Amino acid sequence: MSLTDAGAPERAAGNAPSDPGRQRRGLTERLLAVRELSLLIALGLLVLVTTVRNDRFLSGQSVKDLLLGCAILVILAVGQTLVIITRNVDLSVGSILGLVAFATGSLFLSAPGTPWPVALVVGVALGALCGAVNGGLIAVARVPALVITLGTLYAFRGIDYYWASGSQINAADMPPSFLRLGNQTVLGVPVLFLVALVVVAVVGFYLRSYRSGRELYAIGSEPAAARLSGIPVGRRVFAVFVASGAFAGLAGVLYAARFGTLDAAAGTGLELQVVAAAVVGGVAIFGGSGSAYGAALGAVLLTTIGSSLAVLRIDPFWQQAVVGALILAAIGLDRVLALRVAARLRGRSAHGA
Amino acid sequence: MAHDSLYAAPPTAEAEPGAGRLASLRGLLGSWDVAVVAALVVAVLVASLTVENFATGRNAQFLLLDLVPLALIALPMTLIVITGEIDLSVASMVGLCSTLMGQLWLSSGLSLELICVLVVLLGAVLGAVNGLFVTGFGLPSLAVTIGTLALYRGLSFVVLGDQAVADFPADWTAAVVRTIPGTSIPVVVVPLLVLAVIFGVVLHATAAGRALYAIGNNDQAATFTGVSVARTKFWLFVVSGAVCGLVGILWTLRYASARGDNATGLELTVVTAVLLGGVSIFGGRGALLGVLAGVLLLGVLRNALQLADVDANALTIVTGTLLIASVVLPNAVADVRARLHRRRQRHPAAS
Amino acid sequence: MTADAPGTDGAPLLVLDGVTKSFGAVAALRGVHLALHSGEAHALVGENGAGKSTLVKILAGAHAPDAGAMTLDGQPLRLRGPADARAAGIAVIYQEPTLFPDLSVAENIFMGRQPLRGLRRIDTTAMNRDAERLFQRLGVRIDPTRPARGLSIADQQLVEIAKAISFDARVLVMDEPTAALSGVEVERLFAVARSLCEHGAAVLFISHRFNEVFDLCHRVTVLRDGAWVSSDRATDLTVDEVVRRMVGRDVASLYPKQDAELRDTLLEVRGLTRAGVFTDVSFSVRGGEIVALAGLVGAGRSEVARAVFGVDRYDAGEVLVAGRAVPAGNPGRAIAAGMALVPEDRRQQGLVMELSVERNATLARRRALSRLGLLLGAAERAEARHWTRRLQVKTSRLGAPVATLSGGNQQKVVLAKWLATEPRVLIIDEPTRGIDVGTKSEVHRLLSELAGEGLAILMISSELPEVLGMADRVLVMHEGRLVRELPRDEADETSIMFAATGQGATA
Amino acid sequence: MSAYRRGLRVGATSLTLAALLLSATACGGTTRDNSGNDAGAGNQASGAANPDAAIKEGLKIAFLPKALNNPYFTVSDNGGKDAVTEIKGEFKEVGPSEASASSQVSYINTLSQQGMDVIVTSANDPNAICGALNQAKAAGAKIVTFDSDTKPECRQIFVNQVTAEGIAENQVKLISEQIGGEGEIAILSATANATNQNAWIALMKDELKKPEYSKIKLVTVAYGNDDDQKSFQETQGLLQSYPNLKGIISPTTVGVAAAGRYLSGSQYKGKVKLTGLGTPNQMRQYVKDGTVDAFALWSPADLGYLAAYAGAALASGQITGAEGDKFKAGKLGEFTVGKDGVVVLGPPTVFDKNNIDQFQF
Repeated sequence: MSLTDAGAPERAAGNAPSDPGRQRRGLTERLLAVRELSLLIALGLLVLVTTVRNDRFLSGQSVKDLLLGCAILVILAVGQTLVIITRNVDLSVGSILGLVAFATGSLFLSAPGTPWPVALVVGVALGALCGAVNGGLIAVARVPALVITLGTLYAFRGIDYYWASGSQINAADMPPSFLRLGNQTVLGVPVLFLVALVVVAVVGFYLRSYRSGRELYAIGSEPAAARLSGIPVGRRVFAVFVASGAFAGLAGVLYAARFGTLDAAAGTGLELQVVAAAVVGGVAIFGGSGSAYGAALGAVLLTTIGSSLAVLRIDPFWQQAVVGALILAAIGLDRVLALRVAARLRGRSAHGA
Repeated sequence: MAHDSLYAAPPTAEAEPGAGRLASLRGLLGSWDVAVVAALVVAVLVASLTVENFATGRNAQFLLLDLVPLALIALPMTLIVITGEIDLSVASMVGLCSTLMGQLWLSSGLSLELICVLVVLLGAVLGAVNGLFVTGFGLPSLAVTIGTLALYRGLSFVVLGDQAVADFPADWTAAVVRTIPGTSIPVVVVPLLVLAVIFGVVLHATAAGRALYAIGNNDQAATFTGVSVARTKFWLFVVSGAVCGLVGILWTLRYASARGDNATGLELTVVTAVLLGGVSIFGGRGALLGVLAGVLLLGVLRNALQLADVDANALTIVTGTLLIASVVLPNAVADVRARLHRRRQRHPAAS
Repeated sequence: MTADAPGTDGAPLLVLDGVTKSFGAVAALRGVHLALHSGEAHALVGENGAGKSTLVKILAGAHAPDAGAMTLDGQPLRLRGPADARAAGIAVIYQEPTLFPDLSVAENIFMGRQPLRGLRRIDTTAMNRDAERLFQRLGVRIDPTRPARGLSIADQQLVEIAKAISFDARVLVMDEPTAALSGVEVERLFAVARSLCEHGAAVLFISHRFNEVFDLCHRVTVLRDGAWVSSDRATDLTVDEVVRRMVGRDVASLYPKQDAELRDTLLEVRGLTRAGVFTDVSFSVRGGEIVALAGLVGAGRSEVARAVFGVDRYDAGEVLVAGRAVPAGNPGRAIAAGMALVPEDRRQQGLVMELSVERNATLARRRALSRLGLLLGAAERAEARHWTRRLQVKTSRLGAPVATLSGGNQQKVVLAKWLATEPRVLIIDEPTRGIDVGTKSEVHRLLSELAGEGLAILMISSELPEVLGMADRVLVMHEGRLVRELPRDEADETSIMFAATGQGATA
Repeated sequence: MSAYRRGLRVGATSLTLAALLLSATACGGTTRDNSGNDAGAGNQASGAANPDAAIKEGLKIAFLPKALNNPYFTVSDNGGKDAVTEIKGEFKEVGPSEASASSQVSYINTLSQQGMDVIVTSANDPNAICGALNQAKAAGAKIVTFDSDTKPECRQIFVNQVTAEGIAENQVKLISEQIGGEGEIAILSATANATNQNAWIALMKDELKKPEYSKIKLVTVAYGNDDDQKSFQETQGLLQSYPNLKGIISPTTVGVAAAGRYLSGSQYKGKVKLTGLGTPNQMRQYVKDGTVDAFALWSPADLGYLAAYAGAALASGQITGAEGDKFKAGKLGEFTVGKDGVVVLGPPTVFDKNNIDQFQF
């Protein structure tokens, strides 16, 4: 313990002054809000710069494309947020998405009359099942989630490949009502984006306002303390992986609706973008902090960068490098900020908390 | 130091000072490398008997050629994992080194010898970036190397776009696939063996090797014993980068093609081989011989399955499953043993 | 202040009967009995390593006992986890705070029990208000909305206390909660504890500060080496009697420091400062001398030792061994200069538990034992055999993992590791924490012998009898400063505790 | 674990490993000559063709596509399978999960190890698999490439879907008709180093220089990396960057489908014309909803079919791969080997809403 009772003398004097800067909003929440705000600013700047170079970037069609483009990543990033908050990581989401997308197509192929809500339920359930495999293995083996999900990344993808064995499912194989889901707009806003918004709102609300949601933060913040506090750590972590799988499943179904053309490679390599989105969105890779809103903003930012690169006619090969650099910058920045904040808070504590 | 336990086992496993559990775990893992070698022997025997064309010199040559990059990267990876870290960016470093080699060859006019030296140095620099983030900023290597996995792969596409550079001198490209006269062992196995011996000696018979195990088991105790944990880890990442530079050269020459997607996904195979070879993902345990056996086992399995016309997609599943199994099995077995052990302790009369 | 123990005649609230727990080869608890009555404050005392913390963990549901039974209100009590303990109304304040650094103070207090409003949502406003009230009750001001990260240890402890009293526990277990608190805070804490008792709760209080024990508690249970020794009314006991029972024999005979010829100054520390941790620490230790560094937990003693040895950096000052400056922040150089540090936490800092006795014993000597860079197995074994024999380490074989050894033997391995480096300066932090009495005296004899051979020994110890028995001089730290230096004949429990608690602080 | 037992174990382990290596060596002594140093170039016209030789039965013909999970190759490989069944050979399809040259090498090695008579492959990299192909050739296999060629000296025959000129002509004509002969157009290609794509694009540029196309301006070439999402985004980027864009040519099946999907869901549907090379199944929807007027493609199944026959003809000694060799390819009729051992399948088929329902691939 390098923390010591540096604050003792002041308190011993017994005249600890009240925190002057306190407002209605909690300090903890305010720290988070700063991150979300800076993301919004970055996003704004990016859009501005791109628009200056090409004013069509902000046309209705283009905004619609952007919203459509980020919806799936947003859903995945929100699912990933749940996992990362508990100090774990789920690398298998891209493969789960691919598997579920193909399963959805196959379902329509083998039972053409299937109403799309059924497909949705089946897809989410299959995703949740994959998540349960992850969660179960992690619980049994007590091995870093990264290793397990790296393994299932390949295993799920392999199953997908094996199943598809080179076949492709085309838009014509799926009912138009389902495909409309992928392109339809309500008041100019794509349905897909609305779904993503609902997911963000629900998870954001859950994480903030429910006991079990707060327990996820507790687990990621200090697993040992979480156990001592009677939090069912194993069960929560398992549930989180199931949820992440279910969201990947949802994303998979939506992927099928949006892209129409499905082969077994759908979603390959997506996991990096998802992790990047969450981390850029302020979900600390050490667990314990971050919000669904931030992760969603991170996903929007990443998608916008991708579109901007295309619009600015920058070599698309830069995109992956940018993703990598953003991950590094985000975790590095988080670290520096965390140290700063800790130092400042220690100062506050020493000068009368 | 909260992040130290990032992705590590849930605290019960470490907080519980279950010496019995540790002992049985040790007993199991002590024999793990033996088990891997046994599995290797069985795999080779079964494959030789049942798979047509497996037990031929030509096949051995192909097998070894495919395995050399894997084995080379596995050497520093073993050391890194033993210290409790991981380097997931290895394949991307190979890719970036390969494209840079191509770009230099294409446009710099330097001699190939010089380029090779530069590429190895460049690999070391890439590794140093990893090392800096991990030790300088105190970030978990998992997160850092996932970032550099994307970054380096992205940069390797930036360097050459989707172009490939292929006009390397034929005598160089031929040299890489040549076999030792009179045998079907590729000559590239020689540098691999030399490096393996060096890594093996460093790990198992030097002060530095002892320090690696100490770091992986308990970095605090290592610090208190005068081991410079950060510096050691930093240099390991540098070495890993340099070896990846070397592999980048070999890869480029073997396929006579420098391209951005070279060695994509190799990190999974390397990590699988290392874990399969009995190195504990939590650090502190493992031996180089086991890892080499793990590399061979993986290669033999893949090669034999390929020869037996097993679908490539099934191979993907096999690799993923092997990775999971090699981390789940030791823990599961240790768990069962510990449970039995506790039961024995609780009811001494019963036993 | 000591009240009559209320309700001790009635049926006890919580009973532990024959509770046994061992970790590997180490028996932490052996058939311990304990009865807590409603409305009483019960002290649990014992030396470090006597099994108090293990008992606490069992009550908290964090460890399951190997054998023995617990009853609550006469009903059998089985705790499958901390959640069960909580449900049963047992609240625990741990020695080391277990907070979630990323969450707000209020959430830390109410984790899992947050006040709810419609749709089972957390009512943040109510939660913050409730936390505010708890702090008022404790008489402290901590912003409930700030994150727990960055709280001082004392504030963290206060949050823990607020957490424990927030759910009106029937049994409140406090494991050395006062170590980092100031006098005012301790008084407030005791007021809260007393009011809990008045409302029918039972308080189990663990402390090394006897004045606090006798101030608060009605009854005192003594543990020694994992076994129950006695349970008596506090009014029937004296401090001397308690100490005697804790130690198991007379204090004087325990610590046989032989007089040794004092030689040249070997370790000199000048103006060592690490911002916010310790300030301007200067002292010297001569060959043949044992200097004890005393003080309360959190006074900065171990931190000074770590900085001197180079594990931590320091902001100002210098460290000299035999007159030559030792570079800062580099344990390797410190070792080369002839320093050795036996750290306070054997498991975390002293040993690599999964490596063998041999490997641990030779770890610090690994460079010296290599020939042309290669480590020779035979040399290692010979070295390890030599030192384990000299220290009489009891182990079946040198290849056994140290985790399988008992605490005392583990400590011997740590000592062997450092003695093998043939140091001139030995810094030893809590030399006998958690080891059995027999080994304790062996360690003490060894230290005395080493001093006789001319080593300069700096010993940090929280056990006053050990300090008094072993040290030629006693340095007392309080809140990061050296406040008192006492020669052997002036040092006694009162004078040390007086200085350590910062009363009449003059150097 | 005592140190001695430990030592013993290490010793035993090393011995086993050494034994394994040695046994590999011992087996290998016999095949030393096969290390692949003989240049492939000489093979091309070695021996004389015997045009009358019958196609042998029981030929072992293996298809190695760029990747197993590419639907296009699934269709061509099935065409190959039909051909192999017709000639009573043994058909086999193997390949990596993901398109990479290095894993293709490993499969080529395996195939040559299995003693295949013919290896039909589509190269992920024109150079990377050359060494392995030469070794396989030296081991007695005949090498046919299709769809994507390697360096000519590494194979005997390349079955080209169409001539590059044919594609360029066809694509420029299609787009010109659709946009009314004037306006800005862009090309959405696969990857920047795809040999065939680049050859076509260069020829399209030449074609556009013809007087009848003088009012058409090619503004840019974008690369969708043969990745659906990337192609989708690139299409989006094209339309934003070039507001006056009239048409897009996407001579790749992945790109044209992605571009079609983007256009059909956007305001540009029907206004910005799209043509390219696509499969009828993927494009059917966009043709029917008016996004796409017409596009073209050869039959991938026929391509595989022809490649299989070319391989069988090589293995049976009917042809050697020299210019002027002739062979019969079942239902497709007779083909002549052109310069550099290239066999051309034929002109592409143009699909529009009148005929698209007749095609299922």
